[in-house]
Amino acid sequence: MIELKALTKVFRQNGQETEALRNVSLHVPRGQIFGILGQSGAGKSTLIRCVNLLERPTSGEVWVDGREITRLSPAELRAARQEMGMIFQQFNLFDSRTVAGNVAYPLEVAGWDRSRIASRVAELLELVGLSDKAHAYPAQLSGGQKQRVGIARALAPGPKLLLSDEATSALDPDTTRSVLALLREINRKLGLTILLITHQMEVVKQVCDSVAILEGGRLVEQGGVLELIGRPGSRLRQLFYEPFRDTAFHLHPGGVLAALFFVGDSADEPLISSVVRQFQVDANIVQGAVERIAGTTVGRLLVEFTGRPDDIQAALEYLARRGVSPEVIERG
Amino acid sequence: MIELKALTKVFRQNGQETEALRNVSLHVPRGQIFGILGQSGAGKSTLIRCVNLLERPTSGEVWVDGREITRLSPAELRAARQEMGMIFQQFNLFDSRTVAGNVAYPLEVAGWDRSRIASRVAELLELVGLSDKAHAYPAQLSGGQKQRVGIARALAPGPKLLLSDEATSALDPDTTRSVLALLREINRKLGLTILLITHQMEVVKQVCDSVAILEGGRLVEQGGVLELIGRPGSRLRQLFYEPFRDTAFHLHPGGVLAALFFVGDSADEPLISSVVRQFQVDANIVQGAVERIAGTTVGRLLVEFTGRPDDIQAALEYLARRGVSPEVIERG
Amino acid sequence: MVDLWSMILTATIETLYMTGVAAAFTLLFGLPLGVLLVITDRGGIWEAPLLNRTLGVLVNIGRSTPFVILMVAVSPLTRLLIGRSIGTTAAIVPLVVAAVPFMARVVEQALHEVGSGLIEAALAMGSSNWQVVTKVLLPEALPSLVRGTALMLVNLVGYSAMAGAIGGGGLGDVAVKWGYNRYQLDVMYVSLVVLVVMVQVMQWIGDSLANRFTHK
Amino acid sequence: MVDLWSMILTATIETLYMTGVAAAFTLLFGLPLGVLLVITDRGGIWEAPLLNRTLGVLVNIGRSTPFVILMVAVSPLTRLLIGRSIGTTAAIVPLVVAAVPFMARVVEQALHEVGSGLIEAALAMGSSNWQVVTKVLLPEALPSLVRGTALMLVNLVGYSAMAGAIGGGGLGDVAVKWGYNRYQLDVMYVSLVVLVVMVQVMQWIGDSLANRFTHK
Amino acid sequence: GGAKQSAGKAEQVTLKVGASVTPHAEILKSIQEAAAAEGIKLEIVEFTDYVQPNIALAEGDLDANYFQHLPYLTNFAEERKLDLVSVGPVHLEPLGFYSSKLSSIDQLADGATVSIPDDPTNAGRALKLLADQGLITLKEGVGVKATPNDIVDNPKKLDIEMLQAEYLPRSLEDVDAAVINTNYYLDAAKNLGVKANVLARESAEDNPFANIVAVRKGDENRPEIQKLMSLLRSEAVAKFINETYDGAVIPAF
Ligand SMILES: Nc1ncnc2c1ncn2[C@@H]1O[C@H](COP(=O)(O)OP(=O)(O)OP(=O)(O)O)[C@@H](O)[C@H]1O
Ligand SMILES: Nc1ncnc2c1ncn2[C@@H]1O[C@H](COP(=O)(O)OP(=O)(O)OP(=O)(O)O)[C@@H](O)[C@H]1O
Ligand SMILES: [Mg+2]
Ligand SMILES: [Mg+2]
Repeated sequence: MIELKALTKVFRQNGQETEALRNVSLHVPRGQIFGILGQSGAGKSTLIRCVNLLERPTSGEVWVDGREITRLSPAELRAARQEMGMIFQQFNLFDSRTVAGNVAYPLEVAGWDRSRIASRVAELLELVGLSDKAHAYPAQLSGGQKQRVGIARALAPGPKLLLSDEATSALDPDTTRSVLALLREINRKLGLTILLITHQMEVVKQVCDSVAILEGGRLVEQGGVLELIGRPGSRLRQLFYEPFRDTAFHLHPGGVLAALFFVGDSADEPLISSVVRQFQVDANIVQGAVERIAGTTVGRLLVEFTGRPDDIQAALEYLARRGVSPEVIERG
Repeated sequence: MIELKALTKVFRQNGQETEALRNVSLHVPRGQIFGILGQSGAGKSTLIRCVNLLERPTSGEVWVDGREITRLSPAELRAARQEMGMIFQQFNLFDSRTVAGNVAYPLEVAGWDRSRIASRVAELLELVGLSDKAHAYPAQLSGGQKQRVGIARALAPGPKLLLSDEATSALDPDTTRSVLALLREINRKLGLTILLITHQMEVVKQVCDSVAILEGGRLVEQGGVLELIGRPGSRLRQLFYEPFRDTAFHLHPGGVLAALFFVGDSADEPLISSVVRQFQVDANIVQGAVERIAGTTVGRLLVEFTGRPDDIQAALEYLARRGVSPEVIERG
Repeated sequence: MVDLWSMILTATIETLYMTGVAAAFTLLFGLPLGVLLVITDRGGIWEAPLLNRTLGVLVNIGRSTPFVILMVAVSPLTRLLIGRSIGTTAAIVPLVVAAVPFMARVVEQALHEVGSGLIEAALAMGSSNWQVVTKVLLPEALPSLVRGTALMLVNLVGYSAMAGAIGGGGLGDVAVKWGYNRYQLDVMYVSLVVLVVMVQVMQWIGDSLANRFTHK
Repeated sequence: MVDLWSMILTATIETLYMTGVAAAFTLLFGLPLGVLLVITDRGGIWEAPLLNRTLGVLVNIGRSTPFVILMVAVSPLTRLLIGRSIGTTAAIVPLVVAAVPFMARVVEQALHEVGSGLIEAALAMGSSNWQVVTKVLLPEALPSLVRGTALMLVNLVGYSAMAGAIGGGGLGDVAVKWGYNRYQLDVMYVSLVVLVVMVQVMQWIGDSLANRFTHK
Repeated sequence: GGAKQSAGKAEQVTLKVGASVTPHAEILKSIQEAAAAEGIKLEIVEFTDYVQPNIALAEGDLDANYFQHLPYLTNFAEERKLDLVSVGPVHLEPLGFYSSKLSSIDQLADGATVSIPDDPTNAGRALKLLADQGLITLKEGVGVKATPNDIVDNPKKLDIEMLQAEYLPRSLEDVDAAVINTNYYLDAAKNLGVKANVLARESAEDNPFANIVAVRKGDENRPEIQKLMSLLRSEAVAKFINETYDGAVIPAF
């Protein structure tokens, strides 16, 4: 669906140059939910804005749906853009239009007729929970309400591609979950491709198939979410899990503190239990989580093993054989 | 530090009335980091804006630092506001001022002299990692960079009270962590009281002492973070933990799926381990987390127990005695 | 003094007629001209430096030519359109010609204040330039445009006083011809008071509408 | 034709002098007046309905009085300030009196566009009204104010043509006196061309400065 | 004020005289050298309107002005309670009745449009000219103050339109006939190529509308004013006027 080839974007202002993107190549397959991650200022918004040419790349190519977007005629570009929804980081709602008017905008642009617009707008406001605010103006909305209007507006015309710049940053966890469920559903049912920027790992866990990570304008990592999380030392794993070190945990004498990581199958077996039973060791979960990521169970636990050193060693080896790859952090 | 008494705020516009706050009474002790949670549109921003009188309450009283803020003279109000920093949900940076100029603004207002301003601004930009953007204008910044300027601006004059409306929503996890660490540090060292709105449970976990939860303009819950999380059925607990139900987990025949919840002490013992060893049951952690919340270890795990029904029952009773309060979700 | 009041009444109607019709045509031409100045400018949605430069010069010519000269300069046009170059109706043509460049600048100023984020949002949704103008630029700038229209309308009232030179009539002309030239101070004061009231009403309507249209 | 060029030169200097000095004074009075209109308005940072209403009416009186009458009306003031009521310097007084109300409205329009969020931010930081005005309202509206100043400056050039009535001189006066009154088209065209160039330069400077000050 | 009573005869005295651009200022310029020779520095201030010069004179900004006729001065001084007096007429600018469509007054159809100047005295003079031609009848004794409101009989139902004097030649295309100051007509004919027939002319004999020099009361006998007047009413000036203005201006002394 989207193919970026050696994309570079340099901002020049007041004699200063900022290289927001540097030689970024990226492929987003059709029907995927693709996350863009990276620190503040890494170039995420710039990248997404290059896809619909709000920002003209300094060099490189942007292919969307088989066409090089920088080479389209103005009319072709407009048509292409009508098939891409965009949710803006700063919302960019039209102050002079009501909530309903904002959502109606892309439909008017696409030439829908009045009655279809009205029913579609009502449907979308229902979906984002803003039916009662249909006639309010953006200035009368809370931050999250504005963001939901932005979401409804982007989804209204039923785009093939959704570009989302932190669509849930201003939403509470409940609302976030329901918005993400909505996106997942549209993605599954209608094959909507979604390119989304987010800082919320929850979002990545719940909806992303693949991610790309930017750092200082460069692409430093790209791949399936599970694949990257499963790879020791990957940036995604670093982003997902804060280092365990800030625990104020005191090891028992002879105890061994080990980080366990397991994906899928191994998570479905009573691993800790087996170890305790088979090797005469005690295992105390100090920190960590077992959670659903991209539809699969992924566990990462910090466990203190106590018992005889030999037994502990044997237990760790057993775990390693079971694909858990324990990493000893500290020995008491 | 802050005492809200029966605060009510009604917006009237175009003949429509919105009751943004209804009879909210709240006490924020000096030196606390106090979180305000609630769904989008619950009235959080309105509440925080009443504290520095950006929004004049329809009724009720707002006491800050021992004074009823609605009864201050304009000059007193100005002086009071100079001691409150505010971070805005929409940033509200001055477009005509550079990053450094924005951070300098409150210092100019407070009448600092030029050289002190310059060094203080440099210090703050260093803290939020924007030293290289000192001379950029807000329009040239990324979303997260703007937010960090807002943070620096609010902290610049060394306020006694910080009002923060989603100060980290646009920040990546790393930057969020460092900003939160910064706030914690100022809070500890200088006794800064912080009233913060957030949707990020990470923020609550890492820095909040107490929270209040709003729902449709009403205060529905208030208390210490640990206390509320420890209370079964509390809203905070609901916010923290998504329901376990969306797992695609198939119970073994005879297996029992139970949710365990433990705080502090019980978390430091090898509970699972003991159970497995003592009761001849196997325990498989299906989902859940053991994490540091407000400086204490809090665990919530979904565990499948397999074994003889009697043993499982005994194990659950043992756990209950150890303060873990297991809740059986499903029996296979 | 029956004369005074019937004279004032006639003059009031003439002023309303001249400025009203002139204002309508000024909006008709000035609005598109101002829009063109903005969208053809560097960084605009329809960059066209040559057109922009040309329109800019034309507007400046209109703005810098003294009104009396403008009246003479457009008289052939007036004759073509109205059939004669003198009288109240004829005065409308130079009034429009004088007010259009002013209006264009006012529109330009108003549209420049529309946030670039909104224009981007409109473009991202595949809007045509025409849609950006009619659905975003103009509606978003509406309060400012209304204030600008009030500014233009009051300027027209001012110009219309000078249109007395070509028999335009109106309150300003009465104030000048009878009050100023013939020292009939009562006529002058009465017509000035009516003028001030008229301007006050225009300004008040402009302000109210602008506030009504402000949703920020 | 030596006369023509020296006449044009003198007139150019007179126009620059009149409009330059008048513009300076217009800014001096018009800026505060416009600021007052905005901050004393309903919802402003220094609500004062009575003062607001009064200033509004005064501005409207200034805006609705025909310039020729204004010139006579202010002549006692002119004499008080300048010592005489005729001549180029004396013409500056009615020019300022005519341009101040216009400028006030332009300033009003510009300041209305400053986002309420920014004013709130300034107030939340404990700014005094004076600080809000000088550190937020005016700097944030600067591009729009600069465009408005260009608008006012060009309007002044237009008014200055009428100041010929009181011996003000200047290019507009020359164009009117020779071209309009005496039908000498060559003088008229030359002075108009110089006028257009002058206005073009003013507009160009205004636009450049406005763009330079735009950081949005 | 610039009025200085000079002590020594050798000293130069400055006379500030307000004047309309043509022909007044030009006539003044023609005697500037001769005046200098007599120790008078003649400073000419040009005006385009008819109100300010009198006010400036009364206020002492000018020593004399030269732009108006006696009825205008009398009327003005009376209305504004100013102490201004005439020190004598210099020239007359006659009005003419012109048409680019008709060749004689008889051809004026019923309901024809006639434009006349809008300033007070020229309007009065124009109406008197029309009355003298028997086209209209004016109210008894209105004199120079006549306005179209003072027409008591208008048998041809002429539509009388008051326009700025300078615009009148340009209005010939729009009206059937116009009363125009001859000097304006001649200028326009020369520079704009306007062509029209003279249907009638204001008579030069005994015309009260000769342009005079006015001073503040009490200054009539100031020697430099006397000198100025004798220079203005000289043969040289008469010759200058006749040669320069081609009938649009005629000497009135
Ligand atoms: N100026 C206003 N006029 C009318 N209604 C308003 C105004 N400001 C806020 N509201 C309404 O008041 C309610 C509370 O708004 P508020 O901004 O306090 O919500 P919030 O809790 O901050 O939400 P969010 O998390 O989405 O920012 C909302 O329903 C909102 O629409
Ligand atoms: N118009 C501009 N002019 C100059 N520099 C710019 C401009 N827009 C962005 N930048 C710079 O380019 C870099 C990348 O910006 P971008 O907005 O893409 O970051 P981001 O990854 O979206 O960050 P965030 O998560 O904070 O929104 C930043 O350093 C920013 O300061
Ligand atoms: Mg961004
Ligand atoms: Mg909010």
